[in-house]
Order: sequence, then structure tokens, then C-alpha cells
Amino acid sequence: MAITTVDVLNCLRQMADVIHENKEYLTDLDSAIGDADHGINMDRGFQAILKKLPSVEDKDAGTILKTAGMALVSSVGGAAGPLYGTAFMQAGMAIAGKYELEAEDLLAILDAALKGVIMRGRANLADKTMVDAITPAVNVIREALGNGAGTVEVLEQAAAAAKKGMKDTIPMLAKKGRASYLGERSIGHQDPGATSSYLLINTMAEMARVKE
Amino acid sequence: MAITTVDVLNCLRQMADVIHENKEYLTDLDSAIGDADHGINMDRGFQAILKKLPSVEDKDAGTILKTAGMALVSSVGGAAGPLYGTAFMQAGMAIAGKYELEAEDLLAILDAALKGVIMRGRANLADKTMVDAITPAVNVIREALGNGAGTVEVLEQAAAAAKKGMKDTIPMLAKKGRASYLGERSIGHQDPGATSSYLLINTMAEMARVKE
Amino acid sequence: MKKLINKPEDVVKEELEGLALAYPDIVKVHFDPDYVYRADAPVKGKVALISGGGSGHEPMHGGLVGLGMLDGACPGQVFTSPTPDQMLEAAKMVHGGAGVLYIVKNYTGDVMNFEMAADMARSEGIRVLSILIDDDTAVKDSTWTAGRRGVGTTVLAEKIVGAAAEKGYDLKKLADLCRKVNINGRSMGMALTSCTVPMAGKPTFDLPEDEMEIGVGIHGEPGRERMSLKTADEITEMLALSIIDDPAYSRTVRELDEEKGEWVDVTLEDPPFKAGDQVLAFVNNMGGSAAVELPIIYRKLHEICEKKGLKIVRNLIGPYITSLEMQGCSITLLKMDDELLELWDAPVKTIGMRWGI
Amino acid sequence: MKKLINKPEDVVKEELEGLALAYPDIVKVHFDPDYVYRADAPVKGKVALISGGGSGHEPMHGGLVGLGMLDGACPGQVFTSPTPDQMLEAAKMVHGGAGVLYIVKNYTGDVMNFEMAADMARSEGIRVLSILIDDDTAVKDSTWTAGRRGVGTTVLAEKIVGAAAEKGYDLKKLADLCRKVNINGRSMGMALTSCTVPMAGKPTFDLPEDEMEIGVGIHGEPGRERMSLKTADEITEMLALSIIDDPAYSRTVRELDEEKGEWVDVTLEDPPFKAGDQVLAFVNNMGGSAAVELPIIYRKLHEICEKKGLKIVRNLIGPYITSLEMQGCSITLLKMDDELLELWDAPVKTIGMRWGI
Ligand SMILES: Nc1ncnc2c1ncn2[C@@H]1O[C@H](COP(=O)(O)OP(=O)(O)O)[C@@H](O)[C@H]1O
Ligand SMILES: Nc1ncnc2c1ncn2[C@@H]1O[C@H](COP(=O)(O)OP(=O)(O)O)[C@@H](O)[C@H]1O
Ligand SMILES: [Mg+2]
Ligand SMILES: [Mg+2]
Ligand SMILES: [Mg+2]
Ligand SMILES: [Mg+2]
Repeated sequence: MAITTVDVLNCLRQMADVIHENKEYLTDLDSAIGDADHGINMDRGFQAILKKLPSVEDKDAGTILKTAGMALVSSVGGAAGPLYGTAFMQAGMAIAGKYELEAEDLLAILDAALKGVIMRGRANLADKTMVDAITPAVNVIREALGNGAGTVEVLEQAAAAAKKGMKDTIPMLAKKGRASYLGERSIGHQDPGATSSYLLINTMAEMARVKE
Repeated sequence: MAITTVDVLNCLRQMADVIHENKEYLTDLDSAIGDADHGINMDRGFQAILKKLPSVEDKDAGTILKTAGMALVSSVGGAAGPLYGTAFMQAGMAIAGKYELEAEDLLAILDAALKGVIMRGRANLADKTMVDAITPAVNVIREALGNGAGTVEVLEQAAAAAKKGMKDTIPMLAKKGRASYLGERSIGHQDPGATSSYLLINTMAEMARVKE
Repeated sequence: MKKLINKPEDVVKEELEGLALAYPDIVKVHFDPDYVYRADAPVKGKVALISGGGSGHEPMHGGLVGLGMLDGACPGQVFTSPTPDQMLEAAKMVHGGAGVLYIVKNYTGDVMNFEMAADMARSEGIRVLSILIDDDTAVKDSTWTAGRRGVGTTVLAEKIVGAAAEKGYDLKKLADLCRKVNINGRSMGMALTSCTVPMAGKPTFDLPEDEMEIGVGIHGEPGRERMSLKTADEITEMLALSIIDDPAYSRTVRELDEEKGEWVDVTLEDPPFKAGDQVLAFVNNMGGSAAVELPIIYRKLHEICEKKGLKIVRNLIGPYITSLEMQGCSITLLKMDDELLELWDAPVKTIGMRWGI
Repeated sequence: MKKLINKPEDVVKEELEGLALAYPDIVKVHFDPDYVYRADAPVKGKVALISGGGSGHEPMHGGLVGLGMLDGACPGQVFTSPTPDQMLEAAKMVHGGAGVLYIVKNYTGDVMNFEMAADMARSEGIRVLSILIDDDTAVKDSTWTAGRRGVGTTVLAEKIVGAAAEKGYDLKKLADLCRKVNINGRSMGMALTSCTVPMAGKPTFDLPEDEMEIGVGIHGEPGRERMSLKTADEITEMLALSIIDDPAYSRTVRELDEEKGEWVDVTLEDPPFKAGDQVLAFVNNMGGSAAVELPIIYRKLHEICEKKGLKIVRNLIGPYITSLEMQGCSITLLKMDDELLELWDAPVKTIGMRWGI
């Protein structure tokens, strides 16, 4: 099952819905160990993406993702803006020119996104950031592809891994971002950025599931 | 029964106790229709009086009251400072030179005090101020003296009249002082200054009762 | 009660100690009786300006002492008028031979204490005049109340009259100028929250999460009316219109008549604002509102003034006459002319207001 | 939520509109992307100073734009770092041919956005350097955290570096000066209450009536430790000692290396304070504390500094780097020398800080 640019566009729209629905939830998580704005930031960013999509409807998937990334960079601010912005832009460059995406492209996308986040934010695993949700997703995709899994399966496994990664941030002591200032007090709270990462990856899986 | 300067000194000390005990009560009344300081102001003033008393222990009653009034003027501030300060100073002048006070002197004292309050604050009856507690007390003393009543009886009637006068301020619409700014909203609250006036007059009555 | 204080009864004393340590180039502080005065007082040949009132309104008045503004300020306890001996001693300290002008906010306590002080100072041979500020349009009449309260216009009067004193106006001219500022200034305030008098230990009033008070003074007292919370634009409109549409206001105040040598009743009338007036717009933070909110009020005020034909020629935005940590704001409009503009722009160097030097 | 605002999402936009209307002689405002800039920008031949960060810290940074201080300020949403396009466009608007210095508070978001902006500006041919402010001693180590946050020293750096830019320092010298101010400044803050991000609509944290947070930043985030409410003197002592007794602090930061044309890791060390040092003492109101409280803090700080052999040669007291309406305070000490003193005293004309002009 190949993913078309229409699917990509729909997926981004769906992500905007999911983020909007979870705006308060993400902000509440950020209240506990941050500054109470992650949901608000992400929602502002995905609304900005929605505004940009009409201008790239006939473009390749790479351009669409890069445009989304640029919209995030110039509208989100905070830590999430440059991180997700870079992730989407790098993901777009990884599939530059493509109008149809296969299962392998999903690896390219998520791997590039992860590398972008790390390049920009220099977080390590277990620093209690979005890296802790995206890394297991990338790993599991790589493995699943090796086992010959298809798009839906690959993404479902990725979503499950991201979810586990997200939950695994709860007992972690934050070492990057705002939460790191809390020291021991950051323990016991789920990282907001890991949560939004899971929500986005899960949306990809749901899109694939529905399309199937 | 003649009132000695020792009685006057004791009475002032007793007033300081009563005011101190009612500090919060008076302040609460002032919170409702004023600025939440009447009890604090009065307590500060009577503590200042206590500090001054040793220096006038061998003086005449008039000097003692004038000294108390000056202590109030220079320590209370607000509306109550000049009003009670003037009241005590005028009262002192009305009995200047006396070491023993008879029932008639009580009229002189309270009448001079009331005139002092009115001279300074120019309030009319039913403006919802201390005038509404002191005026009935003065009137009833004048009447009781005409009927040949003695010190204790005179002061007990004065205290009862002041108490009624204080209660009568509840339904009044304030026209003087801070409470006047509340307009209709001042209705239904007992005036703090009328309350302190009643407390002071009542303390005089209690002193006389105990002495008898 | 959450405050950065030690013992509640020491708040004012320790505040004054802090000011004395922090700003020795601008003010000195005298204790017992307490007053703040210009570091270079007395200024020979200059009329000395003294104001005062309860504490809790900082920077007013101690923070408004200095070159081009007040010579002395008498702080009372929080929200409680100071006492006559403070005002008398301050006058003796700062007067430079040209007389003393007391600038008094119209509250029963302040008025009575300053009256006593003026009488005492005069009996000690100091020339004194005393002008009331009564600019609060929340108070509609003076027959059934103690008259309009003195609020925001006080700050503007102290700046303008202070500049004039620096320029050499004599006592009589300064009193006239102060009266002129007062009758041309009007204010209206509101509160989102109450405040807590340190010695009282609890908020003066309770204000539910969805309500506000309109027409408050500056002492944490409840206002004229409680109503449901409104937007900044709606609040600004209520405050601004209560000022701009206020009709002529007349009242009788007591002033010292130098010739007669006694207090006399004087009838004053505030002329209403009219299209074409040039105004100074003062948006005051009651103390506890976030600074980001004030320009939002100013933005709407600007629009309303424009619509009403009033031209804002100067502005002042910030916490200048506060009610402790109360959230809320007040608006003051002062009709300006060339004299007032020049005096407003003159240099001032105080703790709370500074420019041109 | 009780605020003088209209729609929560319009707070920053309407604040900027208000500033533009109120202070046309000092600043201009550009919208989409949003930034505040000097009314007379670009100043030809002068290095342009740009800072920025989330809104809600007013007067920082928009209120610190003007002669002798910043050329441009990029406001983000409340407590959210601005975006690179704001910083890029601001740089293009204000740079006067002598380069641009970005002054960046050390928060992950601010750092990353300013890094992207610097790269973009350089690719458009604008000479850019960028210096981090990381002065918050509440953060003990940089290995296990994102490093010390940028707090009070930011205001002092902007004043001092702004004066130097006005004096004609070149870009390299300004970057060195800014780095010097940063390593010689340390801060510590505390909160009595939380604050409410307008878009969130409720307080960021709950703080019981008898508790406080020590070691907070400026974003309404909880601090290092929650403890029972203490007196002003005890609080001052905790904050002051956390600064004065702080040992040497070293960390690796990223700076732009102009010769290499890329970002490089630089290791910096803050020298500890020692007896005999001359310091500037900055007591900052978090926004919602009553003004009467600050001098009480200063009073104790003065005593502690004296005991520790630190001589306070300048001070700054008031709300300069706020957290909306949060009650609380922070203390910053900056070691001064003759160069810094002269630059501190130089004239400044901004909305939030003004003297000498
Ligand atoms: N250095 C970093 N690397 C990766 N992710 C990070 C880093 N710093 C912060 N984050 C992520 O960003 C999230 C916070 O985003 P957001 O609240 O929008 O920004 P801010 O912290 O500036 O308010 C955190 O929950 C964390 O997952
Ligand atoms: N003009 C006046 N004449 C008589 N009593 C007055 C007058 N104004 C106020 N008062 C009395 O003063 C009381 C308030 O005193 P207090 O709270 O100490 O002073 P303030 O109003 O300045 O805070 C009122 O309750 C009232 O009884
Ligand atoms: Mg956040
Ligand atoms: Mg009172
Ligand atoms: Mg009072
Ligand atoms: Mg943020």
C-alpha cells in the first residue's frame, strides 16, 4: 500500500485535530514540569500548518513536510518550535521529490526527524524529552522492515513503541529543557514533548489503518 | 461618689485593654465599610496613651485627658486620630485643674468631647459616625443629672444610650468618612467609630460600677 | 497572607529604612516622627512641597520626593493617614523660607490631620497653604458623601506643582496651580482583587473569581458597584466614559485664607471635558496586575479619547498610586495647556519618576 | 483567571499595539513578524543589540528598547520563546552596518530559536554574534540540566552593553563585554504565588497559603524547593547567600566563532564573589508583590552584603524582569568595575528604565 501526497496532507490535517483535542492535556503536563504552554504552542503550530497546506497541495511529499516544518519554526517558538520544525524539515528532505511513499520511506522520515531533533537539541536517550518517544519508534520500524512488515504494521508497531517510550519518561529525571530545572521533582511526571511525539506517530498509524 | 485621678488613670488603662481585646472586631467592622484599620488605629493610640500615663500620674484630671488626647493625635492618624484626639483634649480642657470629678463633670467631659468631634469632623446626627453613639449618651446624661442621678447611674444610662446609638447606625446610609463612598452599600453595617465610642463610654460605666 | 515582610507592625519602618539605604542621593528619612525628605533640603528660597497619606500606595508619596517634585512626604501606617506631628516636623525640616504647600488627598483622615498640622505650623511662624485633591468620579456628589476622593490626579499635581516650585513660583501661585490641576483632573478606578492590609492579615473583601469592583478608591475599600468580570476593552470604556462624560462637579472645600488667617469655605467647580481638549492620559496599575495588561488598557483608552475628540498629548503608564498588591487599574485624564505641558516635561528625579536628568 | 485582557490569544498583539500608541518617541512596533525597535533605528555605524524571549516579563524586553539599551526586542507568546523569523526580521530592520549582537537568555527554546536566527541572518550577509545569559544559581550544575537559566543579569547586561554600543564599542568588544557581565552576575528568585498564563487560564501551580517556592525561574515554573513561608529577612538571606556563597561555576556554551564561521563550544567560568568586591544589587519584583515590600528586602540585603564584605555601589529596585502577576522577588548581584560603573551610569531612555536624559 503506497502513501500518496493526499494521504500526507490528510495526515497533517488529522494531526492538527489530534493536537487541538489534546491541547489542554499537553499544557497540563507542561504545567507540572514546565511552563504550561506545550499544548498551546503545538496547537498554534499545527493551525499554522493548516493555513499553509493549500499552497502545497500539488507538491511532492517532501515539499509538503518541509513547508510544515517551516510553518512550525515560524509560529511555535519555545523549544518545541525549532525541534519539531527541524524534524519536519529534515523528514521532508529525506523524501524530497517523492509523490508516493513506501514502508521504507517511513523509516527515512522518522529517522531523519529524530536526527533533526537530536542535532538541534542535543538530547540523549533518557533525558526525558521527545527523543525518548521517537527513538523506540525508529528502532522498531527498522526491525519491522527487516522482518518484511508493511506500512500499517510498521506504523502500528512504531506507535506502540512511542507510547511505551512516552510512558517510560515518567520515572525519568529530566536532564534537558525546562523540566531539568526541577531536579528530582521532575520524576513521576510524563514528558509533554514525548507525549506530543507519541500523538503524532499514532496519528500516522491511524491514518494508515483507516486507509487499509 | 467622687472620681479621683487614680480612677481616671485606671479608666484609661481599662480602655486600652478593651480596645485591645476588640481590635480585630473593630477592624472587621471597618473592613465591611471602610479600609480595615479602625481597630489597629485605636489600639496603636491607646498603647501610646499607656506609655504617656506615667508622666502625668500626679497631674490633675484635665491634664491627664489632654495628654491622652495628644497621644492619640500623634499616634493614631486616619480619621479616628484627630477626632478622638480632639475629643480627649477638649474633655481635658473642660475639667482643667480638677483632681476630683462629680457627676456633673461627666456631662462636661462628654459634652466637650462630642463638641470636639463635631468641630473637627463636622458630622451631623445620622451620618453614621461616632457622633451617633456619643450624642445620645450626652443627652441621656443631661436628663439623668436633671433627675438627680449619681455617677454610676448616669454612666450606666450613658452606656446604654451609646449602645443603642451604635446599633442604630446599622440601617443608616453613611454620609461622612470613608463609608460614605459606599453609598447604599454602607447600609446594614454597624459603624466602627460608633462602636469604639460605645466601648469607651461603656468602660467608664464599668469602672464606676466596680468602684461603687 | 503572603507578603515579603517581617512583622506586620514593622512594614512601614523597615520600608523607610530600605529607602534610606537605597537612595541616599535622592532622599533622607527621619524617624519618630517619620517622614521622607529631599537629600538637599531645605532648598533656600524655594517653596517646599509636602504631601503624605497612608502607606501602601508606593511610590506615592515617599517615592515622589526629589528634585522637581516633593520636598517632603509623610507616610502613615498602611492605608492610615499620617499624624499632624509628622507633617509639622517635615515642614520645619524642608521649608526654605518661602513657605510650605501641603498637597492633601481628600480623605476625612488626611484632611483633618493636615488641617491640624497647618495650624500648628502657622503657629510656629511657617507660612502654609494647603490644597485638596478630590478627583475621583466614582463619587457622584459631595452633599451625601465626604466628597470626591483624591486619587490619580495627586501624582500629576505633585509632578507639575513640583516643577513650578523648582522654577520659582511663589506659594500663592503654586496653590493656584495645584487647584487648577485638581479641577482639571478626573479619575476612576477598578479592582479585580482585594488587597491585604499587613496588620489585618486577611483580604479586606472577598471578590469571587468572576466578579470585579468598579469605582474603588486606593485603600482596598469596596467600590461603588460589584459586577461580573468584563474584558479590558469594556472595563476601559466604563472607566473612561465615567471620566469623559462626567458633568461639571462643584463642591465646597476648606482652604486656608492667608489674609483672613483662617480656614474658609471655598466653592470650586470642575469643568467637564469637551471635544478639542488636550489631555494627559494616566493609566495606573493598582499594584498587582501584570505589566503586560496596562498597554492593553491604554490602547483602548486611546481609541475612546480619539472618538470623543480628546487629544492625548502626554501619558503615564504604570504603578504610581497603588493599593498594595491589588490587581486592577485606574484611569486619570488631566486637561493640559501650555503651562502644564512645560511643567510636566521639566526634569524630575525621584525614586518613582525620573526624566530629563 | 482575573486579568485586564480581552481574548487570551490577543494579549501580546494588543500589548504591542498599546506600546506603539503610547511611546512613539521611543519605540516602533512591527507586526507579523512581531518585534519592537528603536524609533530612530537603524542607528548608522552603531552595533545593533537585539534580545527577545517570551512575553510576560515586562518591561523586559520591549520596555528596554531605546537610546542606551536595546535596538530591537522580539516578544514571543507569553512565556514562549519567539521564533527565528522575528529575530531575523528585527536584525534586518535595526542593523546599522556594524553588526548585530543577540543577547539570549539560556532557555532551550530561546537558545535554539536564536541559533537558527543567527544562521539565517549570517546567510543574508549580516554580521551576528550571540551571547548567552545564564546566571541563575538555583541551578547547581550544567551537566544534569540545560544549564543555568538567564534571569536578572539579563536586564543589567542589556543596560551596560547598550551603553557601550552607544559609545561606539565594536561587535567583538560588545560580545566580550556582555560575556563579562554574564560571568560576573548571579541571581536567585523565589515565589509566594504562582501566576496564570492567559492561554492556560489557570495558575501554573498551586501554592498553599503557608508555603513558598525557592529557586524559581521567570516562567511560573515551580522552583527547586517548596518550603514553609518565611519572613522577608529569612528569604533575603537565603537568596543572597545562594548568590554570595556560590562557588565558581563552569559550563560549556555554544557561541558563534566569527573566524571559523561556525558554532563552537566555549567553556566559561563564573568567579565567585569575594570580600572587597564592589557590586550592583538588583532587587526585582516578580510582578505582583506590593511595592512597599521591596525596600524591606533591600534593607536586609544591604546588611548581608556589608557583613560579607561586599560593597553595594549601585542598585536597581523594582519590577524589571517579571513573571506576570506572580508575587515574589529575585536578587541579582553583579560585580562592578570602573568600566561597568561608567556604562551603568550612562544615559538611558526606554519605557522601563530611564535616567540621564
Ligand atoms: N534539548 C531538547 N531535546 C529534545 N527535546 C527537548 C529538548 N528540550 C525540551 N525538549 C522537549 O520540549 C518539550 C517542551 O516544549 P514546549 O513546552 O513547547 O517548550 P518550552 O519548554 O520552551 O516551553 C519538553 O517536554 C521536551 O520533550
Ligand atoms: N467626619 C466625621 N465625623 C465623625 N466621625 C467620623 C467622621 N469621619 C469618620 N468618622 C468616624 O471614624 C471612623 C473610622 O475611623 P478609622 O477607620 O480609624 O479612620 P479612617 O476612616 O481614616 O480609616 C468611622 O467609623 C466613623 O465613626
Ligand atoms: Mg513549555
Ligand atoms: Mg479605617
Ligand atoms: Mg484608614
Ligand atoms: Mg515555553
